[in-house]
Amino acid sequence: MRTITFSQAVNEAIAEELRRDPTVFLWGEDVAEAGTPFKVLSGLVEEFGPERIIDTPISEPGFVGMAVGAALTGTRPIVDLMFGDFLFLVMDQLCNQAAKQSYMSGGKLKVPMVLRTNLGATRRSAAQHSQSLQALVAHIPGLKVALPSSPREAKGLLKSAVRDDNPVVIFEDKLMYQAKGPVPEPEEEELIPFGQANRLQEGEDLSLVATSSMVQVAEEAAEGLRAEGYSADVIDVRTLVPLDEDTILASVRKTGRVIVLDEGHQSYGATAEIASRIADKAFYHLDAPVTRFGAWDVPVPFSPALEDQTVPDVARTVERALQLIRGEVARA
Amino acid sequence: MRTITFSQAVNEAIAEELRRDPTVFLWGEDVAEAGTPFKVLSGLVEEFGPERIIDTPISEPGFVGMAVGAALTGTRPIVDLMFGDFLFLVMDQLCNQAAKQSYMSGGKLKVPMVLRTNLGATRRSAAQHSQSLQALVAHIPGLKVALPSSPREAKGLLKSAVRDDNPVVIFEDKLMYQAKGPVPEPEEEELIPFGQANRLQEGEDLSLVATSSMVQVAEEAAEGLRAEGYSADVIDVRTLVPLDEDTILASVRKTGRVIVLDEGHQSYGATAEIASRIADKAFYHLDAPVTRFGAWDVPVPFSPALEDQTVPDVARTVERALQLIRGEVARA
Amino acid sequence: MTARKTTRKTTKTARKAARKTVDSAGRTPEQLLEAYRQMVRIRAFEDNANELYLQAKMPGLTHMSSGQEASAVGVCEALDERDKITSTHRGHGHCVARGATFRPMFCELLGKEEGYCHGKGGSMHIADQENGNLGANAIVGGSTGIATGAAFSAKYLGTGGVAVCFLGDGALGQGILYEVMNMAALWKLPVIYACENNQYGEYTHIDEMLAGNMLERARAFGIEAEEVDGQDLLAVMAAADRAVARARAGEGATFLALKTYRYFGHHVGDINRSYYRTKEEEEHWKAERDPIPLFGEVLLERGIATAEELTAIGEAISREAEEAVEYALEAPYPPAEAARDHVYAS
Amino acid sequence: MTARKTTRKTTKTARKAARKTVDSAGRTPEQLLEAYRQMVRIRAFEDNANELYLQAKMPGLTHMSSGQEASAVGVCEALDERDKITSTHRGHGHCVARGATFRPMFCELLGKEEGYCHGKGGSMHIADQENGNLGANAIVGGSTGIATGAAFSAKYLGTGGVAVCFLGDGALGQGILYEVMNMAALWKLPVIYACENNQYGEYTHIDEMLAGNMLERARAFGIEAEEVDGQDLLAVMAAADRAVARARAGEGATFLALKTYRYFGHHVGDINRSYYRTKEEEEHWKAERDPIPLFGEVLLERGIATAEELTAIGEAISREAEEAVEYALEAPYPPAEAARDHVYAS
Ligand SMILES: Cc1ncc(C[n+]2csc(CCOP(=O)(O)OP(=O)(O)O)c2C)c(N)n1
Ligand SMILES: Cc1ncc(C[n+]2csc(CCOP(=O)(O)OP(=O)(O)O)c2C)c(N)n1
Ligand SMILES: [Mg+2]
Ligand SMILES: [Mg+2]
Repeated sequence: MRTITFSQAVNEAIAEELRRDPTVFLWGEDVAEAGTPFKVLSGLVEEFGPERIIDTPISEPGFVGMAVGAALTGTRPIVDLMFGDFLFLVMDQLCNQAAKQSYMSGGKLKVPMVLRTNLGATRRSAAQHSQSLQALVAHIPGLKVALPSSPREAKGLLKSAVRDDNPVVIFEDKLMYQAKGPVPEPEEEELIPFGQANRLQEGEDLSLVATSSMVQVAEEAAEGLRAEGYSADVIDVRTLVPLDEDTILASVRKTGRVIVLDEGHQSYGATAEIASRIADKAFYHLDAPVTRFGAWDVPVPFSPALEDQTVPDVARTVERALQLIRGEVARA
Repeated sequence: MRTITFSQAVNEAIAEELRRDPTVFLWGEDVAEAGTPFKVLSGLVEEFGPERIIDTPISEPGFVGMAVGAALTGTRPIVDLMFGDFLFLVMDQLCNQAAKQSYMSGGKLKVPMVLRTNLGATRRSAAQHSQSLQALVAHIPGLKVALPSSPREAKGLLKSAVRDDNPVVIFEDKLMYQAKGPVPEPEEEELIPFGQANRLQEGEDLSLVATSSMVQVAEEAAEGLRAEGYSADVIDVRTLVPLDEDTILASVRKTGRVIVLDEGHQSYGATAEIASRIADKAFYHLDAPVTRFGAWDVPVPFSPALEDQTVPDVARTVERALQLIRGEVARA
Repeated sequence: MTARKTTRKTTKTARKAARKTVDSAGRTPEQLLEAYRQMVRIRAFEDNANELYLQAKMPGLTHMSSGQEASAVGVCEALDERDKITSTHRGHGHCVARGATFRPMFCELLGKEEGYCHGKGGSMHIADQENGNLGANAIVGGSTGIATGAAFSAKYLGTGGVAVCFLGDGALGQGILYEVMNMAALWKLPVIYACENNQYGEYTHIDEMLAGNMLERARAFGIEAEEVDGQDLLAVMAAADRAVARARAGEGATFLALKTYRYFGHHVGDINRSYYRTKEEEEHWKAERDPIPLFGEVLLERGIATAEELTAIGEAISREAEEAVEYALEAPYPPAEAARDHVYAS
Repeated sequence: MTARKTTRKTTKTARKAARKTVDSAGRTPEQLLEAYRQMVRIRAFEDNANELYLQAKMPGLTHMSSGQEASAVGVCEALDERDKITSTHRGHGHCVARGATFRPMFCELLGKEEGYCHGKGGSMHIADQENGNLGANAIVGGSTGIATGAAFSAKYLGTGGVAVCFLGDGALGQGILYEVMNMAALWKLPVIYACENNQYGEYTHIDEMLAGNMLERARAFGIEAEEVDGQDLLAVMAAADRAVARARAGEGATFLALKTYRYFGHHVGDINRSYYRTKEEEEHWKAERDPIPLFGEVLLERGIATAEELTAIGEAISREAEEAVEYALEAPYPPAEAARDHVYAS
């Protein structure tokens, strides 16, 4: 397999879907000539023209609402939301409108749209440009939520998203855009299905269940554990909705110990759902309490002296994993 | 103690705070002469005049944003958001602005505002007027989140909210507005502090931990259990943020079994946070898996034939409680 | 309702107003008669819905559009099968005007399986995909994006279709309207903002909610804007024809300010209204500005129908509505398990 | 920056433009000189911030306001200590103009403990509560509500204060602006929307983003609107004086469209700009329309300062800025535990 960047993988996925289906188009702010501030979409307007790669005004609620209307009437919009933090601006159109059309109409309407946005702190972008808000949309029935963890995942999940007949929110990790990884050749089309978690490493002592940016942390933590003589299952959740409970539970039933990692704020975040399902459904298999690592419950601080510690990291994950494995967790 | 309705209790709380502090004012849609569609605010404009009880246009993002600005500059706005579902419209102003001002300014700014809104289904109001969205705001650091479960709670928590220097979102249960309950006389001012859960019943066999509308379900379920010879702790969470972990954990460590109830959608909802904290921190005390009951993960359906079942109820709570107590939970 | 009122003597002013109106662009007598029937259907639908509520047979609340028939019908008569509409919480009129039938509408209002949305939507979310009605919306302003997006895809796909966004005057408070009007103007989208200015948002008069000028707002966003007497069916139809022609010709969006009035309260439970509007005002609109008798007069004067024929229309539609109500009351609810379906399209 | 450019020979057209400007409402020579200094301070601040970025000494990104000094200073010079401003992502200029000093500003940009926000905000959230700056905002349009609310509380509390909302032309795409302008007009709030129309939002020209007419938009919402040459300090000051007077007199809100230009890219990393604007255009604005030399000419002509004095001002401010940068580079970071503080006010 060739090696390309996450950013290229996203670009390819969109280009391939635009070529395949003329009803697919894309809009957002500075997506055409500028190719987004992250340059993820560079080149697309040259191939597909400004009728299909469309620069909008700075009107997130408006163009998300319009995407819902377009999706209801025969097209398949991909919406580029420049920062995940701007989700707050579009929640009404996304959650009151897009998410509910199928249900409220008794199945007569559908909204095949993709909202591409991002997550991730540690870029010194401060509180309004660093949030990881996947838990919010995952809470709303009618939306699907995908979180690619590598270039290959980014391509395969995005292509599936475009073909899904439901509104899908896909979060890309901004920190990963330049990361490289193996991706199948364009000829070998790969659609990664929703609702199937991906086991990246196999182990016996502990399960590490992670999303997006935290998959990398989990993988490195697993390596750290190997150095201590332990092995871990590493599971990439891939989609929060639908959630592949089975794969996660099977792993935990095997290992008896688990850490769940996600870059959103910890409280009322994605780790809570996964952890509480495990605690309920794998209760009799657990040898230690289920640990969650989310971001601190603080707005993301700007200062380099403050920011990094607010996000889960490898060292603390390894440390906690060892405590769990060695039975060193205090019994309150 | 006299007995008044939930609606009267809210009205009294606001009137008392308006009388006490001239910097407090209230705005929202149809709050003045109309006293809101629920008539909760009737009479206030007559006493306090249209300068302090202010009808706004139908501009939720606008008037929430303006409340942030007003709160930053010496007043203490109470904002009336007619339906909890409209939270989606104001998330940016609430979560990107109000919630983060204190932190982003390094403590130099504060936003003493209250957003009063509601929750609750089973009113045949369909998918856009029935949601219980407390988990969303609870996920955002910088916001406090209160959920009164009775007239007395409604008054005492609201008064505390008005005096808090932070943005507080308070969810009233629309179904409860006409419910009556004991409330201290106006002379005996009662402020219910945030972050202190309330144990309503004491028992040995099980803990029922509930929010808002579900507190009533928990209380009735506890009665149902008494009929079967079992007793339950019933805990009203009161505030999701700050969350009184200690009271909840103490109860579960005693009983060893727990059901967590909340009317928001179950997945990625409030029950997940509470349940996963219990599963982690009371792990060695649990005799059975932590059960969560939230609303189904479906938009709220209109039809009377469909709606009620989507919300947790007493019968299913009792049934599950008995399974937990009798050790009849299947071991997967 | 209906036929009785139609044949009732309207006042001189009203009659004169009706005569003065712009003529309808080449519509046949039968088309005009059908437009009349549509208005009567709406009135009949609302009267029955109100009755159902008063008899506690209807779950939840609903918002009557009685008095606003001419805007719904006048606009929808300008459309064809390529076109889409989006509607509001006060949406029964739009639904009927766009071609929906009584049975599945009443079934929907009662939460029955045979409703347009299998009972899942109810009054505030009634949609009729086959007739191009993308649905009522319980969020004020919530469908402005949807309609504008539907206009985008009509243009993108080259269907020649037009999208109409019905909205109330209160929706002018919602910022999203300006965002999408801006894009509609920039991209010359075939969309019509049909603003039913019934002068109130819930219990508040528009003067307390709207600064500046409604028409100027649209114009400042590059949108053609026109004020129309919303009680005059022919005037509405003519303005809608112009707007549709502009849209189909690729000339872009139009904002129609249709001045009208709702006869009932904001919703069926809004009975005591004197604190926000006078009985006299209500009476004035009902007596002088009722779109159904106003248009009935036109039909009589033009010899398109006799008074007896109009009466017969009213009676036939009344019976039809009552029959549909009976049907809907008897119709089965969806099975409880249906609550799990349709969260996702598959 | 600075003094050198000030004494540089400006072209004839520019000189003429400067002479033609409206006179400032009774400001003393010293006040005018101070306004000049403020513009030079902004330029010096931005040049140093850019340098810090280029030397990889600054964390994150930042948006330079060089070229836009006259709008920031002209507006803020019309204010007094009762007044508040809200700022944008391009907010250093507003912050300086409102009275902030270099050291805590640079400290904030570098994430240091002594920064205005103890390092938690950074460039995009710099606030200076003591000088009435409620803060920059990283959400386009995000402070429109805040400023309007601040105007509300000034009126409610009877402080006599005014609130200024700085916003970019791109913020006209955000619906919330129209919601709050409507309320500002309805309630006659003492607020000024100071729109710095630098003609681009990121990498897109305003013509692709804005249909209709900016001034008409404000007017259609009942807001007084005025177009102003944003490179002409005296013109901005005069327009701001009028707007402040209206606001203090209880006559309501004003929208100022301040036409201006940003010299640098959208942010410090936006180096290759030719795909969205020409070098010639950039050169034109820098050579012909630079607000600092334009106003320097006025001071010279009026005999308020000599060329040497202006040069000295520039040099003194340069030194001051460089000293502050040195200070900030050496200043300590906040302790790691500080990340837990200030989530809630107590
Ligand atoms: C976003 C939002 N805010 C508030 C409401 C509550 N509400 C329902 S209808 C209505 C008034 C709408 O007025 P208008 O648009 O003029 O329509 P009308 O009822 O007059 O037909 C309000 C405030 C709502 N449904 N959605
Ligand atoms: C709601 C929102 N959308 C998009 C952005 C990304 N963004 C930052 S600045 C900017 C352009 C703003 O243009 P303008 O308001 O004209 O200000 P200028 O940068 O020209 O000073 C954009 C799109 C943002 N910060 N917030
Ligand atoms: Mg209205
Ligand atoms: Mg700009």
